[in-house]
Amino acid sequence: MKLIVAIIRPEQLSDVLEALFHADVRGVTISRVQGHGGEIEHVENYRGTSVKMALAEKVRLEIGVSNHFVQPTIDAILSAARTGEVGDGKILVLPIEKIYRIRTGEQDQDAVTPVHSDS
Amino acid sequence: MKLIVAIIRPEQLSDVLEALFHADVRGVTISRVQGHGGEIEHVENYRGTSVKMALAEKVRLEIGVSNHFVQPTIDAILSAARTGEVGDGKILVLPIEKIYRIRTGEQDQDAVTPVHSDS
Amino acid sequence: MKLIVAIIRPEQLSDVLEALFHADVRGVTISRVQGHGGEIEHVENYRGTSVKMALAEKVRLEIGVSNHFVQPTIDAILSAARTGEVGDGKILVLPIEKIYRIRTGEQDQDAVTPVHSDS
Amino acid sequence: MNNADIAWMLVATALVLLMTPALAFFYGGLVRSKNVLNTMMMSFVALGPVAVIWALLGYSLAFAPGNGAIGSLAFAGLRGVGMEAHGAIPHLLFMAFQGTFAIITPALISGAVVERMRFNAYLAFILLWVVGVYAPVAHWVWGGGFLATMGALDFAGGAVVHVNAATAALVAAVVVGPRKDYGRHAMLPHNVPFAMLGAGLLWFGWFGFNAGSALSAGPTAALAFTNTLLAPATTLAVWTMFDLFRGGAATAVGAATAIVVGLVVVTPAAGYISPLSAIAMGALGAIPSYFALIYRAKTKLDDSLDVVAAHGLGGATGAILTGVFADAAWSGGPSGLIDGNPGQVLTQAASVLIVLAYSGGATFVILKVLALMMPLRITGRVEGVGLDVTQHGEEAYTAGDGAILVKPKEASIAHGVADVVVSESGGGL
Amino acid sequence: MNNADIAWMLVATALVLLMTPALAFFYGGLVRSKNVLNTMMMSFVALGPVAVIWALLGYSLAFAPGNGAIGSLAFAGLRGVGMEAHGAIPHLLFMAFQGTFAIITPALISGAVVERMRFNAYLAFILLWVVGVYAPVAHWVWGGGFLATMGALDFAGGAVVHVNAATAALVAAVVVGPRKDYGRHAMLPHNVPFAMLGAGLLWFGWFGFNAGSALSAGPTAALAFTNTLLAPATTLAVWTMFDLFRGGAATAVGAATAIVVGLVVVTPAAGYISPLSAIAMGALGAIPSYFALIYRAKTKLDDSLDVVAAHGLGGATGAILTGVFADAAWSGGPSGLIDGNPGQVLTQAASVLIVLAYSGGATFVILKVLALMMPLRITGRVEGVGLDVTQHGEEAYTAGDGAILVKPKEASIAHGVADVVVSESGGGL
Amino acid sequence: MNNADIAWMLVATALVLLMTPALAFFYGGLVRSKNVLNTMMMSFVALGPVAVIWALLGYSLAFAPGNGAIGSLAFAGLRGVGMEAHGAIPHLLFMAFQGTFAIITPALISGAVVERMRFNAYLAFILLWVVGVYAPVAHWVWGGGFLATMGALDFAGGAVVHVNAATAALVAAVVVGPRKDYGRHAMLPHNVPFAMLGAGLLWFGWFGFNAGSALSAGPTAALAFTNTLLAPATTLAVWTMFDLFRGGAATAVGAATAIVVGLVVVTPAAGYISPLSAIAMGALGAIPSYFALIYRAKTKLDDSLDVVAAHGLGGATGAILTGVFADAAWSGGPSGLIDGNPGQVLTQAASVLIVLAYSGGATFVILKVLALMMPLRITGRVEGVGLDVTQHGEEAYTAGDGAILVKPKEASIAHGVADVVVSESGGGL
Ligand SMILES: Nc1ncnc2c1ncn2[C@@H]1O[C@H](COP(=O)(O)OP(=O)(O)O)[C@@H](O)[C@H]1O
Ligand SMILES: Nc1ncnc2c1ncn2[C@@H]1O[C@H](COP(=O)(O)OP(=O)(O)O)[C@@H](O)[C@H]1O
Ligand SMILES: Nc1ncnc2c1ncn2[C@@H]1O[C@H](COP(=O)(O)OP(=O)(O)O)[C@@H](O)[C@H]1O
Repeated sequence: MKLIVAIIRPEQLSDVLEALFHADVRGVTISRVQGHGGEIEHVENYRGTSVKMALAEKVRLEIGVSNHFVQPTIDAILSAARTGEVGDGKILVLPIEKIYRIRTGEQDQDAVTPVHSDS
Repeated sequence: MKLIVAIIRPEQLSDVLEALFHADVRGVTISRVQGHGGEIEHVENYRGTSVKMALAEKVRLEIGVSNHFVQPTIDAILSAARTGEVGDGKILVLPIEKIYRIRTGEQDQDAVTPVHSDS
Repeated sequence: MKLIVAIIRPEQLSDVLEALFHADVRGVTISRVQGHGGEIEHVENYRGTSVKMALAEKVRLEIGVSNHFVQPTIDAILSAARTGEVGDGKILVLPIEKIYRIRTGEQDQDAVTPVHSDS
Repeated sequence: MNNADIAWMLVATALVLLMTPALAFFYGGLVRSKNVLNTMMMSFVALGPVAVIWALLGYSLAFAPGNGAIGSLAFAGLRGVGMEAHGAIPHLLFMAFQGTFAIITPALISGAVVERMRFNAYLAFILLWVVGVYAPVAHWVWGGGFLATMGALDFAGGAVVHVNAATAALVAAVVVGPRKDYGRHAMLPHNVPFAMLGAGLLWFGWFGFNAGSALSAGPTAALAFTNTLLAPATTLAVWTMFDLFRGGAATAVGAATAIVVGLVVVTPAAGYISPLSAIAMGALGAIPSYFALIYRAKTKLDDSLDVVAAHGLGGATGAILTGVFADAAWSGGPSGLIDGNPGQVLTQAASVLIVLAYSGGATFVILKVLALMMPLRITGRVEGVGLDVTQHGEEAYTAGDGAILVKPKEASIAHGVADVVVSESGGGL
Repeated sequence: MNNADIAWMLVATALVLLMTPALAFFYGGLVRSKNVLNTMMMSFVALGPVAVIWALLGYSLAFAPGNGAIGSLAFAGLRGVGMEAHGAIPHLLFMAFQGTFAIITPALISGAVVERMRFNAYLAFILLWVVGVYAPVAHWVWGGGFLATMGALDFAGGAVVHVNAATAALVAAVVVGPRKDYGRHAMLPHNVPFAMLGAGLLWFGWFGFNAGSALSAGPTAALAFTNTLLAPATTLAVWTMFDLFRGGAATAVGAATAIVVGLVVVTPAAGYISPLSAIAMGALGAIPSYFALIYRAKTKLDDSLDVVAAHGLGGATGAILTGVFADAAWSGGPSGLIDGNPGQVLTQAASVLIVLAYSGGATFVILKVLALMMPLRITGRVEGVGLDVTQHGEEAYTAGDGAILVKPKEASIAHGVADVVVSESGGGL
Repeated sequence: MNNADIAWMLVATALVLLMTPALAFFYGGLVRSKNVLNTMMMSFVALGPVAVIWALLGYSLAFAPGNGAIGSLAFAGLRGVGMEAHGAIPHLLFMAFQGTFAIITPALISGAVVERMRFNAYLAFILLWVVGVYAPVAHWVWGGGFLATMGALDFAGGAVVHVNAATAALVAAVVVGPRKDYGRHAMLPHNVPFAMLGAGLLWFGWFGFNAGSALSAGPTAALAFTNTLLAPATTLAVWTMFDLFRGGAATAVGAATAIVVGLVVVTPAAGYISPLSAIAMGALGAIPSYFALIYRAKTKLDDSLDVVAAHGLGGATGAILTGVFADAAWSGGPSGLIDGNPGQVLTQAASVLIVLAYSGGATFVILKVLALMMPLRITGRVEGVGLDVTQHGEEAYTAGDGAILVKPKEASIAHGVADVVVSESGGGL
């Protein structure tokens, strides 16, 4: 079980979600974050004050997957999130020791296997 | 030392916090996130445009605990966050290598042992 | 490769960012979170309703670094984020198994080595 | 009929119309973000269907010649409502001015049932209410009905508007029941500046409400206007003092509330009392509402935005104090207790009780009959998700990214899904 | 000249001025948060440069004595625009009132090109447009031009303002082209309450727009006012019904839109028709816009905030229905179809077509000429980042922490960077 | 006394009242989100206690017959302020109109001390200030005091309101001291649309401020009105040009600021100058404020929201240019430099200096005396947490979930805690 954390551009989110769904990844948690990397920093002006915006808007995806899903997930993100310009983001892979599905208490593998639901 | 990451429904947050406090967990960091799982997707309409809201509001809890606290913490979350309907969320357990308390520089075990404060 | 997660006070963010930049850490992702710890809880009043604000505003930093950067990064955060009062936050160090740069697909070490950009 | 009075009444009518969007912000800022559109729509919808039914039917029941209890159908469908003079202004302008009152009064009720009432049931309710409750009560006081004959004073609607709406709010809060987490979880305002915007615009609009009720731009309008400045200012000052003495902090939500309470209190008296009495009324009027607000939150009554404490108590206090402070030297007419006419206080109290009894009873009947036909409230699960998504199919604040467009080609399928979700919400959530 | 009419026209002018900030919120709430300041600035900037050029030049072209096609330079630089009477009010107040119309009309166009047009190009465009398109069209109808001679009725600007702006919007949307993700990704409103605030303030201001167009505070103003209350109320009621019957949910964005559509529809007719006809027009006027909005979203036309469906169709419907419902018994003048003058409908249709043709052609020419001198739109990458940062160098909502102050000593260097970034955006992003 | 003038002054008074909530948004949008309620309350509280003390005392000191320096107590407690004519309107309406000026003037000062002044100290300060500084200065110019005798022209308050408030702001910023992170960290506006809303509503309300200062609805009101449209429009146009030429980007914060500056500049001149001069003044008036804003941010003076640059420089420029442009042909009275009366410029400059000297000195004394009794500012730690939580015990924007309700049974304990926290803040944070 791995936790895949990806930092991407907000404008790529829709594409990445679609790519993930095509790769059969059904569970993902996202958050709005700000990032600093090699991007050009914008200078903004508020009345007489100039500020360098060191942080750019990003989206963070967090996906818990079983081991054989790791590579497809990463490939899906890599291809859908890439624009080729500085600031495309990073993917981190972390080890997970245990995973629970709150609704049922199921653990690990079972916890991330999508159940049938009528949507 | 483990990092427990839980994704729950926002409306369960108060209950989960209370359950954690009863289980003597005093330190927790939360963030507002959005999740996609097996939930029914809402279709929203904005003038002529229909959109499927693939993402539902969730809350993410992050709790660094020493090993003997792991199970009580998980149990507290599992029971307080469960509604039994699809979308209750997940709990992930990750290994932590080191933990510091910024205020004092204390490490590991000491860093997460609550200090006496007058609240 | 490690993932350093730090929870700090929002008002220390600028100082911490500066300290990180001085320590040559160029990549960081931050998010606005709320935390509960030993802080005094504020009681707020909305008309007749009193509520205890169990959660205080915090900022969460997430920094993927190669091993020899771990200690400098931690030292930078510890010194810039400390005010000495309860609520300064925590630093967690987690193991990373793999890291990718989305723009290029580079992995691990290469993925976090800053590229030259003209900012 | 003259252009000066027309000019003022044009403005006054526009000002009162603005109060309904203002109310939408006052209320909308105080609920949780997942319910803000629903809450605002509860006010906005009064600007549509309610206004139309009022123009076509309600106005006639309230103001066409009739008996002591109700008007007639003489003005139904706006027949006979034309350019001819009605006092100093054209009849149709009078109708428009009254229309803005009929719009905001039912909207006031919504504060008691936000965050759990089904939107369709609410809409049906206020349509019935404006015809069945507001129109007759307006007739009693302003249409030549029996309260007018009795000598009850209500310059701009302390009883007709505020006591009336607040009583309906009380009944509705009880019939619809509390929110599932009421008294268990904290439910906090999601945007206090919106509530302050609402309060600011309400005050601005209320000058039209009160000074417009003079129906001309003469000295009485100036008096009503000045009192509408001084009374809420005093309520705000007293409220701030209470806040500082009790807990040490003057709150913004409190300030917004104080302004509304002060405006409610002076409404029935505005054109009848001296400016100094307006200051007194603003100060006295703060007391019942201030403590009722604190007390109410400890009870089981989930009058979510405190319509009863603010409009009910404020309106009743104002109506009764009108009987105390009314002053012939200023009003050019009615006198109150201080001016040597103690009986007026009783008349005022009676008028409040009569409105209370009728509004309470009729509201109860309307809601119970509606409940036979459709569920009045959403289910608990939907309360968790919020009413914006489930009742209106939209969200107030979207991050923009991550929603998936339903393409034209998929539209039919998607529409299927939409139908499922929405019919679920249209059905019995 | 008398103080009563002056009093009303002072207020009416202030009300119309408020409509431009109101429009900024109506539009600003409907775009994504990264573009809200740019969208709002597209309206606000009309309050500055456009107002000045109008006062110095446009007003004269529209209202100074001239021929059937255009005024003259007699009033240029405000020469001869003074305290003397112009009808019931001083000439300069008439100029100010007209100025507020000239401000909002170009701002309306922006709804079709938000989220991708370069700000400088937009500014140049509306400056040319207000002089080259708005001024002559206003002259044709209100300045004694050939449409007035033809007998076309346009009480407050159905053709002059709404058809005119919407035609320009259509052309601009086509010339500038769709947003890069249009039809591919969902682009949702970031703050629906802002859109509702805009709609509420627009309604409030529109009373000045329509009832102010009577240019005095007489019964005609009262009629126009009442119709401006009843028509949008009816449109909102009908719209809500459509929503409920179609999908089961009345949306807040829909309600805000319905209010604007109803206001547009009644604009050309406000002082010419009976209140009952206003209700009819409000109801009928809902239909084309309602369905056009749904249809447009499925097309390739990225008229982002539906200026064409709301203002174009609403304005045209209103203009033509004015020819149906105009009633000499109420207007004291022109009659329409129902009142026995069927030819008026054709006159109305002709006036709409003429405005449409001229506005469309002239707008196209202006944009194409501008495109030779500067890029009209930003590049795709900048669309992703958003126009607030790239076109205005600021953000609407900042978390506050994490921005690094450019210290005075570093100012020169920072300025260097700023110049790079900004000149990039000033250049050809 | 006539209904036309009353009608206009009713509206004008309502418009000026609206400016204080508008200011709350203008200021509130420019601070960080943790301080928005505190900032807004600094304006809102003026609507309560300040209004009351003005009605009971300040008005009399300013406008009751007295000597050259100060009025008398003849009107204290509103004695003798009744329905009788005061010019064209009832005396009490004049009092109400003046009251709205007395409310907003102290609120203006708050912009210099936001984000660190203790709320209680601020409240005490403005109460003393409105009586001790505003009332006499108003008397000097408008109450028949010595500046009036000297022939100083101040149509609607360039010196009385803007120079006066800005001088107090300057002194207060110095005495209270800068925010702890001033000049070290960036402190950015949290909601620029709120600032734009404020600017839009301020402009709208300012028509009442300036054209209402004619005190009747005659041609002078129309002139003042038109100038209040043209001057800020020109300032906005010039400001936008400066922005474009300097950095390449027209900012929204800049646009909102420009509107306010233009309004301030034309305030003293509104009814005295030709519309063309208003355009000239709007253009000239932009210059000092524009560059002062840029310069100030590089100094140690933490006049946080630039009251001095916008209101002080704008007011002084306006006052002096009034002496240049005043034109008997338009004003029907006073002439300025261009009209052949060069001495007026000196009179104007003198009046600015006198107000500056008195306001500066008296403000300094008030603040120093208050500082002996209570700390004027919060401590550094509290600055970090924000003033909303610590001074008002509430938050502007809550996510809603995660707050824990203090149950009635625990109320006593919780109250204990509250007392600790709040008394801490009430004490010396
Ligand atoms: N070492 C890191 N740890 C955490 N997040 C990072 C790190 N490096 C970059 N990021 C995130 O990725 C985003 C893009 O990174 P950047 O280095 O600019 O792009 P690129 O990978 O294209 O060179 C940053 O804004 C930040 O959010
Ligand atoms: N594999 C996953 N990785 C990360 N987050 C997940 C994953 N699966 C689900 N989630 C989170 O949990 C939430 C609920 O998941 P879902 O699968 O719908 O519920 P259930 O566990 O009841 O079947 C999602 O909205 C998402 O935020
Ligand atoms: N065990 C924990 N897991 C995750 N976050 C924690 C933990 N303990 C504290 N935090 C975070 O750190 C913040 C400060 O912690 P606290 O214990 O109050 O401070 P201190 O370390 O100074 O005693 C909290 O608000 C919370 O966000």
